[in-house]
Amino acid sequence: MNSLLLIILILLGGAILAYLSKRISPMLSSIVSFLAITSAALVFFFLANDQEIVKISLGDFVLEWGLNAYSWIFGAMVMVMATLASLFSIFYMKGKDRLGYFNLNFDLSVMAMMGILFSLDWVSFFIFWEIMTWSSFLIIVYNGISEGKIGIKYMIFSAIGGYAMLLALVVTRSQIHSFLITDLIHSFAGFSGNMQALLGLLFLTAFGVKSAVMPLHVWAPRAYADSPMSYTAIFSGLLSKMGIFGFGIMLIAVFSHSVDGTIFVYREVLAWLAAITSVIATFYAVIQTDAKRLLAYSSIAQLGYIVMGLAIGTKLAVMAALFLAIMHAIYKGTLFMVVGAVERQTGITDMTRLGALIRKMPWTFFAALLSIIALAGIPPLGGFVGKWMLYESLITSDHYFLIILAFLSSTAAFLYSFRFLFGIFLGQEEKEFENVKEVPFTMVLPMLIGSLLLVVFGTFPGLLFKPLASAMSFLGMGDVSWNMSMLSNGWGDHVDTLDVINSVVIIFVLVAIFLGLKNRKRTRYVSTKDIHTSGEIPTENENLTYAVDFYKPFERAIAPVMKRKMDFYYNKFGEGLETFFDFLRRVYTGNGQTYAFYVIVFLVILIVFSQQIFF
Amino acid sequence: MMEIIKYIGYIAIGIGSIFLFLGALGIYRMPDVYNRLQAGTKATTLGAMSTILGVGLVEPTWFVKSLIIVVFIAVSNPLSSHALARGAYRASLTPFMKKKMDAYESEIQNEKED
Amino acid sequence: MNIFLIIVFSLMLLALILGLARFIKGPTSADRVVALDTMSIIATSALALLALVYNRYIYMDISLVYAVLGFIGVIVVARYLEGAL
Amino acid sequence: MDTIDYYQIMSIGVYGSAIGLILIGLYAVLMKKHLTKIVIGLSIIDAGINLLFIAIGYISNGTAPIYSSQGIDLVKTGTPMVDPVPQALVLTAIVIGFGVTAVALSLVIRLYRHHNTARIDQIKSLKW
Amino acid sequence: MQSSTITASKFLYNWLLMFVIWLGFTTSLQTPELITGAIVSLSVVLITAKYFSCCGLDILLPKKLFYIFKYFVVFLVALFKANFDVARRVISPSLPINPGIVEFETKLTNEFAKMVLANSITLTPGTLSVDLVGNRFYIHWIDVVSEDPVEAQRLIAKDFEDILIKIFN
Amino acid sequence: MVISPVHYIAVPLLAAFLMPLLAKIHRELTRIVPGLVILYLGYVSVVLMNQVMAHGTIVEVIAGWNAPWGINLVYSPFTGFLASMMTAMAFVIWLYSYRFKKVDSQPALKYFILFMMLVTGTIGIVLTGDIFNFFVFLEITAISSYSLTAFYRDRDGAEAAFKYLLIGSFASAFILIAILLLYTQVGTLNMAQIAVRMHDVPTHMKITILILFLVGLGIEAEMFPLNGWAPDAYSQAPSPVGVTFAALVVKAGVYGLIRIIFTLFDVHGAYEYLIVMGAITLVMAELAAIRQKSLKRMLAYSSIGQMGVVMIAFGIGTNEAVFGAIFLMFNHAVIKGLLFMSGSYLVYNTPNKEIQYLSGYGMKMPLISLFFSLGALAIVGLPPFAGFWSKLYILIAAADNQMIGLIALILGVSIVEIVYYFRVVGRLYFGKPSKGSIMQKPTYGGVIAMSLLAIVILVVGFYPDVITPYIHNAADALLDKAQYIHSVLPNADLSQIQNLK
Amino acid sequence: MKKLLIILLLAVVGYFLTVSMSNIKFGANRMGDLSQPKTVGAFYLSKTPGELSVANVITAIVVNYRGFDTLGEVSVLFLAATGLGSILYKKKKKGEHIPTVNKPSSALLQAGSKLIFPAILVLGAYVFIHGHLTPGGGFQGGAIIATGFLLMMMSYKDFTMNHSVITWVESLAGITFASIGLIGLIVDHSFLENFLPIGYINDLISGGIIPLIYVAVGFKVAAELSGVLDTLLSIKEK
Ligand code: NA
Ligand code: NA
Repeated sequence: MNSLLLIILILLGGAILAYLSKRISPMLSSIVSFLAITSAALVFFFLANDQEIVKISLGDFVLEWGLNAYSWIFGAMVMVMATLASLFSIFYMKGKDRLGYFNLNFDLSVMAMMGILFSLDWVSFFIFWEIMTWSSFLIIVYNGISEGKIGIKYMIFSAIGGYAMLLALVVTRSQIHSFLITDLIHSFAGFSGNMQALLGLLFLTAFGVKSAVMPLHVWAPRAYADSPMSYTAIFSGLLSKMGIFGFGIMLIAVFSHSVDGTIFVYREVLAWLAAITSVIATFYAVIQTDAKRLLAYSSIAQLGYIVMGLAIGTKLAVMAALFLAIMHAIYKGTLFMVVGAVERQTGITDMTRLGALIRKMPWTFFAALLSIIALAGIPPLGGFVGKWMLYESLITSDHYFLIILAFLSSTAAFLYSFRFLFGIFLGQEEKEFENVKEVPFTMVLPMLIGSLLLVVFGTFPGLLFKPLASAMSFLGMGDVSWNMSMLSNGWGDHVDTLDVINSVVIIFVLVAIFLGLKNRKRTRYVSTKDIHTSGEIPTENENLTYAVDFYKPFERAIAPVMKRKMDFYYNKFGEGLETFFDFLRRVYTGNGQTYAFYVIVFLVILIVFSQQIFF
Repeated sequence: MMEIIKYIGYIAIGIGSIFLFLGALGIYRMPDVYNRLQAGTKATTLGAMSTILGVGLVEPTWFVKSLIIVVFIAVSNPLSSHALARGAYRASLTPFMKKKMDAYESEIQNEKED
Repeated sequence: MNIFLIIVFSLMLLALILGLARFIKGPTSADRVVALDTMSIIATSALALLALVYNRYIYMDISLVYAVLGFIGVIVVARYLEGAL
Repeated sequence: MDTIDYYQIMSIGVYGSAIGLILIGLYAVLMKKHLTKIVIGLSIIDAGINLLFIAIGYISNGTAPIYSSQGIDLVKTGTPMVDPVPQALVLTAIVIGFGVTAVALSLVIRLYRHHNTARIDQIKSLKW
Repeated sequence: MQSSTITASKFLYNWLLMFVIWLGFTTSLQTPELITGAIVSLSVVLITAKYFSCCGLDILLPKKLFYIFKYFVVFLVALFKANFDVARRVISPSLPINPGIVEFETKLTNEFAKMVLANSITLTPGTLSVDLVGNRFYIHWIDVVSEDPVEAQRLIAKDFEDILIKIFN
Repeated sequence: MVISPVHYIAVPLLAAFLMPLLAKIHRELTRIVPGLVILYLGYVSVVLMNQVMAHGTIVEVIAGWNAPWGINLVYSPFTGFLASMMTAMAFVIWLYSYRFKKVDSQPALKYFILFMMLVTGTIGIVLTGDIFNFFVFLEITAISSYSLTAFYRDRDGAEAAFKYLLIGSFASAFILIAILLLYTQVGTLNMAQIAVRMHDVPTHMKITILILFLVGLGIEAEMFPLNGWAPDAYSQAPSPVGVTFAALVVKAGVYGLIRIIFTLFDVHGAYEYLIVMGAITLVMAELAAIRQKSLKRMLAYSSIGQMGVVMIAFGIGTNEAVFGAIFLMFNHAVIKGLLFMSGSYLVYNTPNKEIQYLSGYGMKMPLISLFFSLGALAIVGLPPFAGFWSKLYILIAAADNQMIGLIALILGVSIVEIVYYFRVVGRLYFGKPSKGSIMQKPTYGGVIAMSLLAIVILVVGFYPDVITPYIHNAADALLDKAQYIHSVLPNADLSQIQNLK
Repeated sequence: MKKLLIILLLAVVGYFLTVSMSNIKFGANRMGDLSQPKTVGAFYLSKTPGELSVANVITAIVVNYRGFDTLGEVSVLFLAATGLGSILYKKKKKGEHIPTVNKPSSALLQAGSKLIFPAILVLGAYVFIHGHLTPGGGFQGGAIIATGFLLMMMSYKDFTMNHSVITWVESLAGITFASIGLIGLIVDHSFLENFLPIGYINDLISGGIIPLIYVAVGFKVAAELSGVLDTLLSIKEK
């Protein structure tokens, strides 16, 4: 059997089995889900190859699936992280309600992502795209946090994106009478300027939503934060990358065939939007007190980088973006698992209440530490390499102002990274968490594997550069040399013992420092809430704990920027629309006579204007 | 003979139409509903009977049927007038009277009290 | 013959018009029904006469049915006036 | 009488009263507030349409489309018969109209009992 | 309504009457028509027997037929009188009327007899039957001559009543 | 007796007349017999559809009088498809309402008679080849609809029914006048012959008649602004009847509209008219739907909106578009059926049938909630469910006709649709269920009915080819006017006949 | 203001209808040549006496050429009766009788009704049995019979329609109609096809199945209309 089809069927079957097996045991459901994803991953890594083509004739369409260097990279990323997340999920979700429902949608969204990556034609692409959307919607509403109507917001934006894509697809088809992605790539240059502009705008909107580019990002923070963490690990880490995947195809493969000005403008605008997104999202991340939200905003910021790289579109920038995308999937996946672990053990994710879990959950802390380092872009872990390459590409493509923005957000990222680590794992111990224990092994393992991957790819980025290079050549960026970055010259793909030792030493030094920090205060429990213990009467504005108002001065500084969220305008717009709708529906007065009156008015209108209407 | 019957028929039709007209005139001119009924019923009954019988006389093969209609009218028309008069009275339409002579009023009162 | 029929029909038409006038004038619903009753009798006669004019025996049936329906209609309204319905 | 005027006048009279009935019915349905009057309005519209049907089937000097043995033999004398189709259709239309009216009246009764009013503008619990 | 007991005589009379009515409608003596008519009139009589049973076959006795004829003549005379009376009142501009409602008792017992009487009264000069309660007739009289019931009965109904008693006995 | 299209009408009518007697034998028979009848019609559908797919249109002559002298039924791939679809839906609805009014046998008898006649009426509308017979079936449909709408007395059913009747009577009146005028012009009532003779009708007369038809049938097809009655009727009727309205009645109305435009008339502009009115209907209905508090009203407005899309698609008028439109009619019948059926159970015991009380029902009524969610996903056209394909076809057809604005409109409105459907779905799985409200346990028939519909949604979604061949033939049959005329009147002169689109 | 607007609208509608009708000449023969029928009207007029032996062409159309419509029409009445019953349905206690009128009528009217009622029934029967010969037919005859019952309901407070009988009559009549149609389908391969000998025009027994159907229709209509009237009249609340 064709392995691509097999992967999809395994995941689909796993989803259905997981749903059904919940009746036997909820745990079994999660295990089935995990096993399905794992076996799909095994098939993907050991059987799938780019020679395989699936052709399914459906309706009057032929669905074509295949694998190529570009989609392989993303596929590998999805399979690895999904496996980890679903392993993590087994215990994380233990004891929760409606696990069948959860696992069904979990596996379906993984299936959908693989489907998107396999799709060679737009119909399959769209089908899987939408399956991904609704399955993730169903998980967002799973936790049932209803204020803010986040599920609906997500669905609206997804629909805007999805329908922009659908419109683009049918318009494309009417032009070239084909739904094949390669046909679009090859014939795009032949389209009229207006058509190119229209299609470009539609596709960018479609992918912009999923990758949370401003102003289409407002759904993301809450959606990421409100889903179960084992899912957010792939939601933020992987689903958003499907937008990146699409951007890659459009910005690189399709647009590069166009010489028209509009498309160029789109790229610039998109780069700017992405940069601004990353700055603002970073600022938001800094002021969050909830770990989930912090990570959620951080994700948006990171996606901004990635999109920026793709929008700039030089070889180096694209390489950087794709590299960052993979790194982001791993460390953000790991970090959400970390938060999930903390939430599982303590029941909260509020950083002002958490603290000093380092001793209770050392492995979790370890994973968090490595991921945060990678996130913050501190060498030697993967994040650094990506960022460096991005700056380099910005400089070489003369986007000086963008560099400032990127640097600004990059710097600010240190702030929230530190806050995350400190707020959860360091600081004063609290009585409340006295009995907190480390999470079980099946939860620790995926986090550790995630951090290990970060170490490996950070140390040997070349392991990724090679496949990335071939992926880029698939997109039409020929002869990409994987070592074009000044960094990659030194950080090659060959394993250098010295490098390994260097990295390991640095990591252990860091660990030692923090362990020392932790041990210092091991005997004293001071509640962060109890302000009377010091014996002095504090003034009103004085906080005795670091965790509250962690970055108060910073918040004050950025207040003007943050005052009005984009959300606010959307909500206002939405309210306005609803009021308008409400006004319109008053035509249905409830009085039957009025309806009869409408009929006569309509008849009279037809009578009077029949000459215009029917000739 | 046949001719004579035919002419009798036409005469009957003529008389009938005159009485129909008079009946309608009565309906129009009489002061209240009871007097209208008085005038209307008598004249229209005779008028209709005469006209229709006349038709039966002009076309002798139709005579039986015209007779049936005439009988029906003779039975039904006074009956309907009676029902209308009774209904009108009970719908509290007091008859026009120069001086009060109403034996029916007390009967209605009695009925209501029961 | 022709002139005779014209006169007869004119009389009936006039009668109908008078009935209609009473029907419109009222003033009570009883008056209107009385007018209706009269008009239906006139129409019954007119139908019989039409049968003669068109020389179609079948129209006599219509006249008969019309008489029946007119009668029952008036009875219903009379009972309604009485408050029996 | 001259043929031209006679049928002209007849057409104005017959068509006019049919259309008039339709318009009166429409007016009642659109303006009268009482449910029963509205139902009556609907019946008047029906009556107008039925009259119109009969009118369009009429043929000058035509007679009823019944081959009767009593009376004259129509096929031989060549007296034209009116178009029988509209008459057949009108029969159906009348029966249907009756059915609708019956249902309408029963609804009026239900509404009156439920709302204690038969004013259409006061019966609108279902709206927007 | 009380359902009246039906005798064979009444039944046959009813059937005959209905059959005659049928013949009047069909005015045909073809065999299928006659058979159908017999069946139809029989069915109708069966359905309506419990309501309608005015008379028996004895009404066809020559004596009764004579009284019926006599009644018919009296009635026709009264009818013509009534109509000239109406004509006079309608055409006369001064409309000499003095209306009122009077009552009187009837000796008739048969309900159909009473109905025939009432109809006759309605069709005779100046009177209109308004109601019949028990044995008391209430008559709208266009020109009230007497309010005394006995006198009213004599003036309005006597002629008819006398013949009707003979028919319906 | 050979299977023929007239069975669709004669058998249910015979059964309907028989049912009052059967009720005297055993009261359960009043419920079972309609099911058996519909099942038999299902068998008839299978036989005839096979015949039609193999040999083309079947023309069934009534009373032995060939067209145009008598009435005939035309069982073409198009009408046959619709009739079969209606039969199938009728069977599902019957299953759903099997336990209906369990206690009292009198209402059950009346309900099932009315229901069966409603089904017969709609199928008759689709099958008949005679314009006046069309009107008769329209009235059968209408009168049974009015009665069924007012079936429950603890609701505002009578109010809804009266409005329906009021507007429905307008529709009848206009259609009747149109038929009258048409008859004077062509001297026939046979639709095929009307189509042949339409060429000789003066244009102004043609348009006059068309206008009357458009208004009358627009009411039946729930076109804005003629559809004020619809949401009331949908929401107040017993839920199986609501399903019948969505799945059968409005389909028959739309069928009438397009039969008039596609076959009878050859007037330019009628197609554009359909598009414009469809678009207005779509927008107004969906905007009203989003503001509804009552679930059933929301579903009703949504139904109207979908009919708007169907009209748009028919208005585009190309083979692909018509294909999409018929596909959407099918999908809408199935999906809206599922939504109505599951939605009715959800709101069964809530005050005023309002959405706001549905919090947490996903836990209390997991199966019903799942059905509703599936329906919601499918109706907004999300893949891989049935609704997606029809939407895709319609959009492709629109794109091929350079109607990008129209596509944007449809998709924009779809977002509105997503909002209100997913609001409900979200609420079902949101939050704490309120204590104490009694859940209505679905009947076995109901569960089977909903499961059948869910299976159809999934099967057609995953493998649309099970249905597309039929729809392709249906679209071809609708568009081929000459073929229609030829099959009814083999000797007709087709030289003047042209398909406008 | 609203009144003015509506009058204006109706003026447009009226103008529209008038203009449309002005194109249709009153009294003109649109049927064309009867010997070469192009329109259905002409076809029916020319074929009915010979091919169906039915004197009343309208009846031939209603019961035969367009008998399918009539089946629908009968269904409409049946539906109206059923619908009315369901809309006004009220659970009756056993043996409970709701009178059709509140007050008794006068003894005169009662006597008169007794006299006229049987005659009306005969008339109704005559009308529907001779539907193919005279103007009239099942609907008309049925309606006349129903008015007979209406007269009785008006006259007597305790006149009851036996609903069981009504049900039997309307069901059997309906079944007869549909079955005659189906027999045609079986015998002659066309629903409602005339499978009986047509006889001679103007005989009572002529026209094949046409009078049979019309008799069935007559019974059905009589039963249904009487039932409807009874239902509408006995909805009084105490
Ligand atoms: Na009278
Ligand atoms: Na007198």
